[in-house]
Amino acid sequence: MIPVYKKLAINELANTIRADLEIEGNRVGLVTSIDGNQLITLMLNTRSGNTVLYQAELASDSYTSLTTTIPQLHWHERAIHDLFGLIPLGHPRLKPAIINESCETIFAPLRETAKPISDKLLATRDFEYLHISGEPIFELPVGPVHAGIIEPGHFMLSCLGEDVLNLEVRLGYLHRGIEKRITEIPWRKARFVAEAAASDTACANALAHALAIESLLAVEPSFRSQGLRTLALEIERLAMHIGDIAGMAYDLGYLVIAANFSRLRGTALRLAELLSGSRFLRGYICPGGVVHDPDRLLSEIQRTTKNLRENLKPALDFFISNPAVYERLRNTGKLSSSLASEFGMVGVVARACNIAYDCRQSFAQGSYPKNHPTIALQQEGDALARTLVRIAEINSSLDLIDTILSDLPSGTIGSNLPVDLPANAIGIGIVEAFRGELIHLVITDKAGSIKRYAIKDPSFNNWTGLAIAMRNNVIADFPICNKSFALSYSGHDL
Amino acid sequence: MHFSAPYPIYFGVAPLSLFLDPLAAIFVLLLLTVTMASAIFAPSYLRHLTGKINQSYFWINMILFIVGMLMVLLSANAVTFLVFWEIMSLSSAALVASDFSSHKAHKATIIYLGATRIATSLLAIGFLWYYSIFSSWNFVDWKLNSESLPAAILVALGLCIKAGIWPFHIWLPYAHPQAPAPVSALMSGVMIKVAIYAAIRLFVLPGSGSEELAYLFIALGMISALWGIVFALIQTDLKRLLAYSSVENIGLILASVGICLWAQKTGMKEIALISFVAALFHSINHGIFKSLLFLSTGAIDSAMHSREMKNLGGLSKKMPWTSFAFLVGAASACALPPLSGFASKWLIYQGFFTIPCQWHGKAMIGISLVSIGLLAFLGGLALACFTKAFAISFLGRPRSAAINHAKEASPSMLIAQLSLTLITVLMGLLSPQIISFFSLVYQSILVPEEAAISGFAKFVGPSLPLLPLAIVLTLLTCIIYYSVLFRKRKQLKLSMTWECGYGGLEPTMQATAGSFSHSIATIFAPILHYSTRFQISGKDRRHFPEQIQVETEISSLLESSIYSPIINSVRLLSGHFSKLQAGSIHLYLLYVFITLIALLTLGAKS
Amino acid sequence: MTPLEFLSIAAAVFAILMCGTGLLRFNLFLYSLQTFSIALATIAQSQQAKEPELYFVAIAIIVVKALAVPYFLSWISNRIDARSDPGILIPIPITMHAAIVLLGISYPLAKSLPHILWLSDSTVGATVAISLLFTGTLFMLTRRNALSQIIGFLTLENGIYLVAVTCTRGMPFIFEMGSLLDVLVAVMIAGLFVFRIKKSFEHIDVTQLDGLKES
Amino acid sequence: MNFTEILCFIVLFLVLPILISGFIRNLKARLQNRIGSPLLQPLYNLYKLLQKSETISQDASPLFRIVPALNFSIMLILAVLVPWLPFHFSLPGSEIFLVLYLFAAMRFFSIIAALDTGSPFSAFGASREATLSALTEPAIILSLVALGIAYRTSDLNEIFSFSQSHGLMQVSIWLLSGAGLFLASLVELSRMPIDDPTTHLELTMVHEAMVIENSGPNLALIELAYNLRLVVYYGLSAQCFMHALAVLFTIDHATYVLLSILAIFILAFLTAAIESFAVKLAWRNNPEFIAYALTMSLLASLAAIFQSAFASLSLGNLGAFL
Repeated sequence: MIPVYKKLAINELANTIRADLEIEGNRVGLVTSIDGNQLITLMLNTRSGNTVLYQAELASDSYTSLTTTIPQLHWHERAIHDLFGLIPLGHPRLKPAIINESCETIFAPLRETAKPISDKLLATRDFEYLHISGEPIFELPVGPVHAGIIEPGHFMLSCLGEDVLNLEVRLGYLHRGIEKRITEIPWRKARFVAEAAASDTACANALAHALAIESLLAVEPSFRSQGLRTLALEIERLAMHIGDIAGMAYDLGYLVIAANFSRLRGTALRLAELLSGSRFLRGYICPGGVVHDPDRLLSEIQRTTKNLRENLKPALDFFISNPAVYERLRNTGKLSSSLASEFGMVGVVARACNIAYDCRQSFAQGSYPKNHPTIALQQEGDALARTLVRIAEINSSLDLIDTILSDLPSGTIGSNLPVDLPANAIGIGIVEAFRGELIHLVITDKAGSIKRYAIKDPSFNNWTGLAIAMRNNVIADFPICNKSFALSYSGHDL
Repeated sequence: MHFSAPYPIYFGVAPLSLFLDPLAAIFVLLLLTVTMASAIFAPSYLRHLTGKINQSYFWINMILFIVGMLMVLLSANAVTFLVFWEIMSLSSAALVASDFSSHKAHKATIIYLGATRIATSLLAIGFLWYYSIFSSWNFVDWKLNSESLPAAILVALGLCIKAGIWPFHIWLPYAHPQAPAPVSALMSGVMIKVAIYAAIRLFVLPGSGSEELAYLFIALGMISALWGIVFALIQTDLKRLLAYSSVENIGLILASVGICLWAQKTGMKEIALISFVAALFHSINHGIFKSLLFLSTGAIDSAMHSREMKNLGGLSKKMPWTSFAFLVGAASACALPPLSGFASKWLIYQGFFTIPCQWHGKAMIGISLVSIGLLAFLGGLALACFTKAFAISFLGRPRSAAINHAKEASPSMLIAQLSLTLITVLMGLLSPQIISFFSLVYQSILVPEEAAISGFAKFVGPSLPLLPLAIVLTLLTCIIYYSVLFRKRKQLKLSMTWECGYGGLEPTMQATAGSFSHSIATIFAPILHYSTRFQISGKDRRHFPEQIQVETEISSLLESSIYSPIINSVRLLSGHFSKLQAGSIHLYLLYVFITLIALLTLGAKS
Repeated sequence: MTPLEFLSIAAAVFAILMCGTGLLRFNLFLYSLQTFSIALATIAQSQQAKEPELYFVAIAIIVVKALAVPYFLSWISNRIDARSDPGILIPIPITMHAAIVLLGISYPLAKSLPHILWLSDSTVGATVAISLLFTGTLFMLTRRNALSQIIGFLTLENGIYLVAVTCTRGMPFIFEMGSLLDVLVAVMIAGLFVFRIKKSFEHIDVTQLDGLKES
Repeated sequence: MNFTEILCFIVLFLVLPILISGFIRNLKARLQNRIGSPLLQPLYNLYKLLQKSETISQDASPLFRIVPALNFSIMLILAVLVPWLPFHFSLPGSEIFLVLYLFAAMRFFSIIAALDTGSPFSAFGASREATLSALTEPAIILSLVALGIAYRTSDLNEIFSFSQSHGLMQVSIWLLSGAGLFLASLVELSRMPIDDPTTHLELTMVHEAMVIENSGPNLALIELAYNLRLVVYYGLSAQCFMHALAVLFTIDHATYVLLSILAIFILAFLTAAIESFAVKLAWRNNPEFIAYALTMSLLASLAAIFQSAFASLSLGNLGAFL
């Protein structure tokens, strides 16, 4: 979709965003810069599905931090600091976020090369922890390399005995320069880079990319390909949620269930393979449609779904009806609804805190306008609520897959795209990935090539939530909290 | 071994009379051992306190204190006892106050003085009562029967205050840490045992036993033990930790005395013997290992000028011998075989265990079962407490820069510590012999049936093969160490502690004393009044706190809800009384007059 | 010790274990085991006392109290989404230890009972019966969930039944069956009440029912 | 004790520790539909660890390397003293309190060794171990004391020989003690539902967190001592259950030995099942689980007292009791 574009003075920006946030349904999608000379802010309206893009030019390398009045922007500003070398003055937590501090000086990869970094930015990039003072406090560093097969991220837990008082999340080990790379390659190849932003979210990333490009080109994909895209997205959601539940069961020590869910995740991935030829749906969705029509295999997909549903139901029942599971998860990693909305949580985490935000409804595309699922809401905001939301979404995804399969429109799967992108245009793709709201933003320059490609992964919002939810839990609950958030490292670090 | 020597020196009503029986001899031996160690230790220890305390003041009081204790142990009648008891109490109070400059020392001295005053007055009343019943000041004439029971209870309470039994232990954690280390060693090691000695002499030696006193002792003893160890566990000051641990041990000893009294009353000869020996043996053991621990702490103090665990850490590399001595002391305090602490704890267990086995006494069976469970729990807590004390102070990485300059204690300090260490180890290894010796003591004083003694000896010998165990253990360890680990010493790589790739852990990234005991402390939060206080500051405290300050607080339930109200009301009352003292001669004459009339009327009546 | 006594001790143990957890389903499972052992004890008694109709009572107990009632209650707990009981007054583990102490106390109590039919070997049975009464009451006292109250009540009822079986030679058959029916009806009604309470108050916490006294 | 028995003991002593831990691992895998590692995998692991070189922390004191050897030797002595197999060495010192304090000594040294390196992980492992063991200790002592009261001796060898049998009450004492010991041993051995030995998450562990700094032969000794501790605990509870069985039925010795070994395997099976089907408890709920162990042992002691009461009834001093 194409956002409404508005220019603002930098000193008005904070007030405008705040005023917008007062209005029901408005939320901040993304705050970033194009080349270090301006701030752009994408505002979303979850009710009407409208989007607004504010652009405010910057006179210098520093600006008054927006975080002081709008807490949820703190992570965005840290990212801007890393990528563009801009300094938000008065930011309470200015430290590396996306690019690890081991890059000792700011190299600001997305900055306009002509513009040098002023000397004062070349300060050390030491990651200053929030030190908690007091004799009994001890600090527990965990990671960045973990004992399991997970991505790198470092956590610093400040503890009093078993109680965690503060958790600092230190990321940026996986920065690969995806946003930069996309601007350097021909736009037709960009989809391969875009979907590599987070490999477990490959389909959602590819879809968001496709939507952004299509909105630039004003192309509408065929109904059949839209159906197939939704199918792919739901299969991804299904597989990943099952995988997360398996991980949760494993962390609970519920090994039999964990093994069972891991097996079922394999079945769900087989659905993906049948649909696209890739178990992780890579390379399937492209701007203009999808690459491959699984025509003959649809009945096979239907059969596998039925099979999966039959196997899944008893396992899910067995898992959640166990009172010990219930008790273990309840009140673990609780995130209050007010803090969740103040920090702009998205996806499963938000819905577990009773925030009814699901891009499948708010920014419906593909088959969603016709048959979008009801939003799975929970009140409590604890690990149990998040697990229940996941389970509800597994069920709704299964239903959705069945519905789509039963009346998939016929037709072609791709459409011809123009050769060039339009000049000075802005396109956005918003997709509900399995973790939550995923935004791809494309801005082209006057030659029609991509000038700035911004990706906002759902984890980007939710990492703060994990840090808050860990407070006043015990150390041994950390794995469960972490798993209930199921955040992506690579999606965040880009 | 009986030795009695009355002297024609009178304290008003009774002569100075001393005697030495095997029981007193054992305690005198303990006193002399600890005195010796303290005396060797003190000169170089006092060097680090130069300017803070006056040497001659210290030594004079020290000698008075030791002589006081010695004479208390030797006194044969109540008056002699009371006189030297006072000398012992006052000189030890003076020693607590030896650091004139410290405000803490003042407070500690005041509290300690208050406690000893009350203890002495209770003792005095009790002794007078005894005298009115038996019309003799001699301890040997005093029996324990229903008539003398109230007096006995008064005396027992007085002794409990001195011994630091719950709920009168309040003075102990103030006074012991404030005194210089050799004095703490004597106070904790010997002085509180003097009270136990008196309890044994007055209540056990008459031989008749008493159920009431027994229940009182067992209840107070077990509560003190639990209370003491829980408080010890959460202390961060080493000396306070040790002081509270003394409360635990003295509680166990008192409980054993209680069992002995009960068994004497109900005629369970064997149990009486076991628990008597247990009380005696544990008194001696605790005297030795607690003095050892206090002296080692003194060595740390003189090297580091701090006893706070947050400033210590990694000392074992700087002070290997001191740390070895402390380790042995700590292991003995945890009752690890084959050290002396185990042997006496084992006897305490046996005392309780034999009761349900003999199937005698309804309530006592329940009590002993609960006590065994409690003892096990206490054992676990003591383990947590002393592993914390040792590991946080001596192991890990230094928590403050001062540690890099720390030096091993001077040779004389080491000799003192190591000799006590040696005694602890030897007493453990030779425990069957020592135990049978102590049972002979009981026999020589009380003459129980031969059967009990021989049964007891048979039962201890094979059950406590500590010497062979130690030998086998040492051999096995050496063999395994040599064959598995030592051979590979060339391949040994030294590296940083796992630090998540950050290049050096900060001192805060290791166990802290507060964190180590936090889990247990939260379990006992109701009695400890354990709470965590947060102070969060910053412009946007809700979202981005800038500073978080955390403190844990404990306030003893006793102090906050019983003692302070009493002290406050006393203070209030004394405020009112002070009005009586107006300074006017006429008013005083009026008082004299009223008193005169009152006395005359009373005299006329009788 | 006779099998009757062994089984009744098992019942007491299951009842005490029931006090140690707040998980309703586990409570129900233990209650079911407890009732099951009581039913088996009844069978043992019927053999000992040569009263064959006790067989039927035992079978009825198994069907109704050991199977149907727990199943019904667990169905309700699933329906109203009540899975555990946080407890009130004292920590849950302590309740269990208190129940053991009460079991210890019930022994002298049972000995001092005026014996209706004094059989030297049924002291244990009477002890267990009294301890079941204690345990049931303790359970009701220390729980806040309405379903726990029902379980506690049922335990208490088991205690009364066990008194009847061990201290007398069993009540007449028809009374047994009648009381069994009563229990069933009581549980059904209580279950329905729990439903209603949940519907009107959104919780089934009995500690908060004192708010009712206003109206 | 004759030559065959000594031979049997030595063989079982060498084989069972490895076999049982291998069995539990394999069974857990099978319960999850995996093939699992071979039964002798723990042996291969030990071999591998013994071949490896060792890395230790530069902050560690000499204690750190002595402790594994010391603990292993204590464990060897314990394995001889504790009657965990149906063969009895009539050695002196097999005594309830001595044995339990030897276990405590192992714990003391392992906590100290864990804190020695100054690693934050072993620190909280040690703190957890200290807390849990303080809570479990009463349960273990009381279950053994219950047996001691029943047989009026604190000598384990005497308790576990077949001296008397008094019908069903005896059975309940043995069963309850066995159950108490087994539950407590799950805590002591840091197994589910207190601690999850299979998890990769260093934050939730107790035992594994404590030994996180150990490596090579050093770790091999710790593992071996752990395996031995496992079979000793399981063997002891299995013996309790077997004695209950022996009260009910007359069993000849050879069958009894076989059944005892089978019982250990059944307990191992139970552990594997618990570890597959149970959910690890939240830290704050651990006392609830330990309370069950304590309950079992308290009930056992109560039963022992009842039994003594009956014994004294038959002796005719009912008056003394009431």
